[in-house]
Parts: sequence; C-alpha cells; structure tokens
Amino acid sequence: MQLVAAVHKDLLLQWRGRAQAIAIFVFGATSLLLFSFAIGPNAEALRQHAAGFIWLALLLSSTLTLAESFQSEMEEHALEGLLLLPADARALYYGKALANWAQLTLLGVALVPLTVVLYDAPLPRAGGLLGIIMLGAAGLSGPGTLYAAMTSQTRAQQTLLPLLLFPLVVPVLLASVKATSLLILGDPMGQLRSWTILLVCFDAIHWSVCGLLFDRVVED
Amino acid sequence: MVTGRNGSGKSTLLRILATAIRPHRGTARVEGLDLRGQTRDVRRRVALLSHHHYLYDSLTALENLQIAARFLNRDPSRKALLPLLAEVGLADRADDAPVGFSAGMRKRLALARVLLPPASVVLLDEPYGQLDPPGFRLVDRLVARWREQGATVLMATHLLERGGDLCDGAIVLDEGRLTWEGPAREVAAQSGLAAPVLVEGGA
Amino acid sequence: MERNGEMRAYVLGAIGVALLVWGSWWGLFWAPRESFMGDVQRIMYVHVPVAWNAMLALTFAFACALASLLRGGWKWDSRLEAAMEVGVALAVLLCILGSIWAKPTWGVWWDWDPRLTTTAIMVSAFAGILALRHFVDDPVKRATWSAVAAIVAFVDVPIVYFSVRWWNSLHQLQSSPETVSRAFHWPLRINAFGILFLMAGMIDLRARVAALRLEGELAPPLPESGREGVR
Amino acid sequence: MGVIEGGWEFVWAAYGVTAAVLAGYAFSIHLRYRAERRRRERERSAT
Repeated sequence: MQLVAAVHKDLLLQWRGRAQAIAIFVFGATSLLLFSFAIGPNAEALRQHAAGFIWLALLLSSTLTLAESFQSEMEEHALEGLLLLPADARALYYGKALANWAQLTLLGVALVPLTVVLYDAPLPRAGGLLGIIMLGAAGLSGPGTLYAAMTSQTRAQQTLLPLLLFPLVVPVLLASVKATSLLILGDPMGQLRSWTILLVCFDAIHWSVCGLLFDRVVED
Repeated sequence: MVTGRNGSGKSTLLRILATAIRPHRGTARVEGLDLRGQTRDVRRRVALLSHHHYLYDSLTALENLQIAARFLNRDPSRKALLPLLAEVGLADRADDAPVGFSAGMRKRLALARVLLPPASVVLLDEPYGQLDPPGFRLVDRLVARWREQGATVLMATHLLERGGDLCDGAIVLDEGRLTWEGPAREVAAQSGLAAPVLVEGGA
Repeated sequence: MERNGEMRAYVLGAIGVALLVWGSWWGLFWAPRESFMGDVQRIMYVHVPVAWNAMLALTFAFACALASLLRGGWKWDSRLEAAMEVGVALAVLLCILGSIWAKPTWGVWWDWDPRLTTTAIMVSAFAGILALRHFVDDPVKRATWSAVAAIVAFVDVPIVYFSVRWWNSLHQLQSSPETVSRAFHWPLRINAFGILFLMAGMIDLRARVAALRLEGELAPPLPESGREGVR
Repeated sequence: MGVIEGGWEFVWAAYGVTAAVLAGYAFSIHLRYRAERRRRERERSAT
C-alpha cells in the first residue's frame, strides 16, 4: 500500500520534472557524439565500441538522474515530512528506486536509435537488448538511489555521487557492455547467458541490501 | 508554549519530540511512548509544523496533500481534500504549485498538511511566522479546535502575549536548558524574555 | 594515564618495523634465487604480505561498519575510519607493487589481472567513502552513512572480482610463484607479521586521532536536563 | 628457459616504494595524532 503511494509520488514528480529528463537525454546524446570523436570516423572501430559507448553515456547520465530525483525531496525536506507521517522508509526507497529504474530504462532505450545511426550498429534482437537495458538500469538505480539519498544532503554532492557509485557499478558496466556487444556483434560462444546471470545476481543482491540499509540512511 | 531566544533549542526540542532527529543522549516520552524505541507509534500520534514546510515545489497544492493522504491511507480524492485547503484559505489555489506562493501562503499550505493526520499531539514551530493577521486568527482557531478534540498542542513562538492567551503552561529555554516554567499568562511579565515556547493542554 | 594508551600503538609499530627489516633482509640477501622468476621473485616477499594485510584491514573495516551500525558506539566509528584509511593506503601500495611486478614479468605495467584490478576498484570505492566522511559535518550521519557505504562496497567485492575475471578470461591464468621450499616461506611469513604489527599500530593510532577529533566535535555535550524536562 | 635475468632494479623499486609509503603514512598519522592532542590540551586549558 505504502509502496504504491511511493511509486505514485515518484512517478508524478518525474513527470513534472520531464523537462529535466529531456535535458539529461540531450546530455547523453551529446556524450555519444563526443565518444566517436575519440575514435575517429572509422565505421568498423565505431561499431566495435558502440556497446561501450552507449553504457558509458547511460552511466554518466544516470548520476544526473539520480541526483535530480532527490533534489525535490531535499528542498523543503519533503522526505522527512513523509517519514514523520509515518511513511515506511523501505517503501520510500523502493518507490524511488523503481521510478529511477523506469526513467533510466527509458533513457537507455532512447539512446539506442542514436547508437544505431551514429555507429552503424546492427540490431538483430531488440527484445534482448531491451532486457539487458532493463537489467543494467536496475543495477544503476538500486545502489544509486541509496547513494543519492546520502550525497543529496552533503556538501560537494556533485563530486561525491559518481565517486561513490562508479566503482560500485563496475560489474554492471562490464556485464552490460559485454552483453550488449554480444547482441550487436554476434555471440558465437553463447556467453550472453552468463553475463545476464551476473546482472541478475548484482541486481538481486544490491536491491535487497540497499533496501535493508536505506532506513538507517534517512532516519539517523 | 515554548519560548526562548534564537538558537535556544526550541526547534530542536520540537524536532526531537516529533522524532525528526534523534537525541544524542537521553530520551523522552510522548504520551507514554518512548521516542527512541517506539518511534513509529510516536509518529502516528504526533503532527509537526516545521520550519521546513515539507512541500514539493513542482506539484500543486492539492497534489501535495494527496501524496500525504495516500501514505496515511486516507481518501486522496479532490473532494475529500478541498475542504482542508478551504480551511486554510487556499481553495482557489488548489491547482497552483507552491513555487509561486508567497511565504504566508506556503505556511498556510503547510498547516493544511498538518491538519491531515489524526494527531493527538500537535507540535507547531513558530506557527505565526510569515502569516498576516487573518492568518494569526486562523492559527488561533485551529489551536482551539485541536484542544476541543482533546489534542495536546505545543507551540514554539516569540509572540508572548498571543501565546500567553492561548496556552496553559509555558517553558523558557536558553542554550538548550530549561530556565523558566510556569503559567503561560505570566511568561511575558516574569521570564524577562521576548521568545517563549508554549506548552498547551496537559501533556 | 592517557599517555600510556598510545604507547601500545608505537610498540606495535616498532615490532612491525623490526620484523620487516629482518624479513626483508632475509628475502633480499639470504633467500635463494627462484628458478623461473629469478631475482624479480623477491618482490613477492613484500607484495604478498601487503596484499594479505590490505584485505585484512578492509575486512576489519567491514566488521567495524557492521558493529557501528548494529550496536552503535563512537568507538566503532573511529575504528572504521582508521581501518578504512589504513586499508586504502595499503591497497594503493599494493597497486604500485603489482605494477612493478607486472612490468618485468609480463612486459606491461598493468595487465588487468582480476585481483589487481579489483584492488584498484576497491581503492576508489573506499577512498570515495573517506571523501564522503570528509564532507558530512553531522557526526551521527557521518557514522551511519559511512558504515552503510562500507557494507555495500564490501558486499560488492566478490561481484567485482568475478566480473573482472570473466571479462578478462582470454588472459592466461597467472602462475603465482610457488613458494614451496622453506627458504621462500620464512621471509614471506616474517614480513606478513611485520606488516600486520605495523598495520595494527597504525590503525590503533589512527583510531585515536579519529576519536580525539570526534571528542572535539561532540563537545560541549548537550545538557540532558533541559531537554527532558518536557513530556 | 624463461628465466628472467636481472631485474634487481624492480626489486629495489618495490622495496623502496614499500618503505617510503609505509614510513610516510605512519609518520603522517603520528603528526596528526600530535596535532589532535595539542589541540585538545589547548581546549582543556582554555576552559
């Protein structure tokens, strides 16, 4: 019940902040353009790196999305107001994490056509790619929501969130890049499965651990 | 009524009693419930008007109330919540976002949010701040109604006369310490202060 | 009275330094040349002990984080800060030693070995938590948040390790030099204990620094009476 | 076959770096501890 209320609240907040989400998408698209300048106009090399670039763009944009999602909670301490109602801290965490997950998935999906156009990446299995994007976005939003809750209340928050989050999500980045690149370039060895399993394990562990720890983060 | 100079610990006291912050040491009881051990039960009984207004700037006034209502498992429909907004004089601004509100209007919206949960202890941190004279009367009216309903009201205020008329008991804080305690009517004359916190009703 | 407490740290450190001098001397000049790696293998006598102890320090930090979160108490918070900082320092040293080892062995400074890469990632993760501590002014929040972050980061270690290992699966599994004979064993063990003692001393002293700082932050203690007067 | 000849410069570098890092870090903790003690004694005497 509380979870429904929390998801409802966060989706409403994100809908009202959609201008911000569009700006973040433009940021991601711009970084995709910039990455190709590092490689040069070599179609073959660009295709080889397409998977890495889309995930780097998503990773960089995710810190903006996550930080933004706590902006409105902290301006007037609305999160504290909800906790005093009392709202269940765990429901607040999962509501926020789910909403961030949805937004990051959307952002990832929106970046795919750009990758196809810019890097000439073939897309044989759109459904599989959607699944990988969803799993990877969940890996970013799970721990990211926990850390954004902390860093949004600190000085130097713009620096701290990526500093804390990036090392943590290295497995997400590796697994998602590998899996996406197998989807784009073909998977002769059948390795896709193990990378998917790795992503699922990461998501399961972090969504449960972070959910357990979140109430300590907002309560003390 | 609680009063005391700026920085004397009035807000801190109220925030501790509302379980918004945990005391470094010691604890206290609200209606017999321990602040540390029974936090959730305390929260179910206490409503706090904080100097943070607990509002989302990007949502409308009505939506702000609807969100709180959903968490409280109350009817979040427009029909159920409009009376609350009317009560604080914001009925015609229900669909505007508080970002365009004046400080006094934000305070009124925050008051409406305090009215939402069925609280038996109401903590008001400077309820008169930023309000106009009709707003003053609104707070007086709300306090009187809470008292009629049997709720305990504890307000932190600098308006000694107003609080003195409204409240039963008063305490004065200075640097976190209790320096005076007595009937609210006498606080202005006796405590030698321009800033009391008023304890109202029997807590 | 207070003066005596810190002596423990200095004594531990001194024992550690003495053991390190002894073990390193043994490793550099008495131990025989290894048949495959030649003299380069002597790096192992510092590399491996540093690796073990860096892991130990970070594991201790994890234990402190659990204790600080579940049982509370500033003591554990100070120890967490100390163990994390010492662990990060040792892990940085480990990365440098790993590079120095990799260059003559594989011809590159950094060969994306899963263990070394995981260490580097952990350095940035725990350094990030130390930065977080620096930027949070409220001691209560600082204690809780860094404990939470340390737990999440520690839980992440095995996942990072396995993902890097799979990612780099084309790479040959490395042959760590087998330290079969006693001649190879002793310098390794002595140095391991040397760094252990030195590390214990450093963590002890560093925890005292953290505790003293905390004492300064928490003082003056809030008076209890005034706040509890109101029911 | 495959035996790495020489390489003493790497060995010296490894031991040197270890000694420098450990000594430098330990000394920095010592300095910080002294600074904290002095600060506290100043505060004690001030009150």
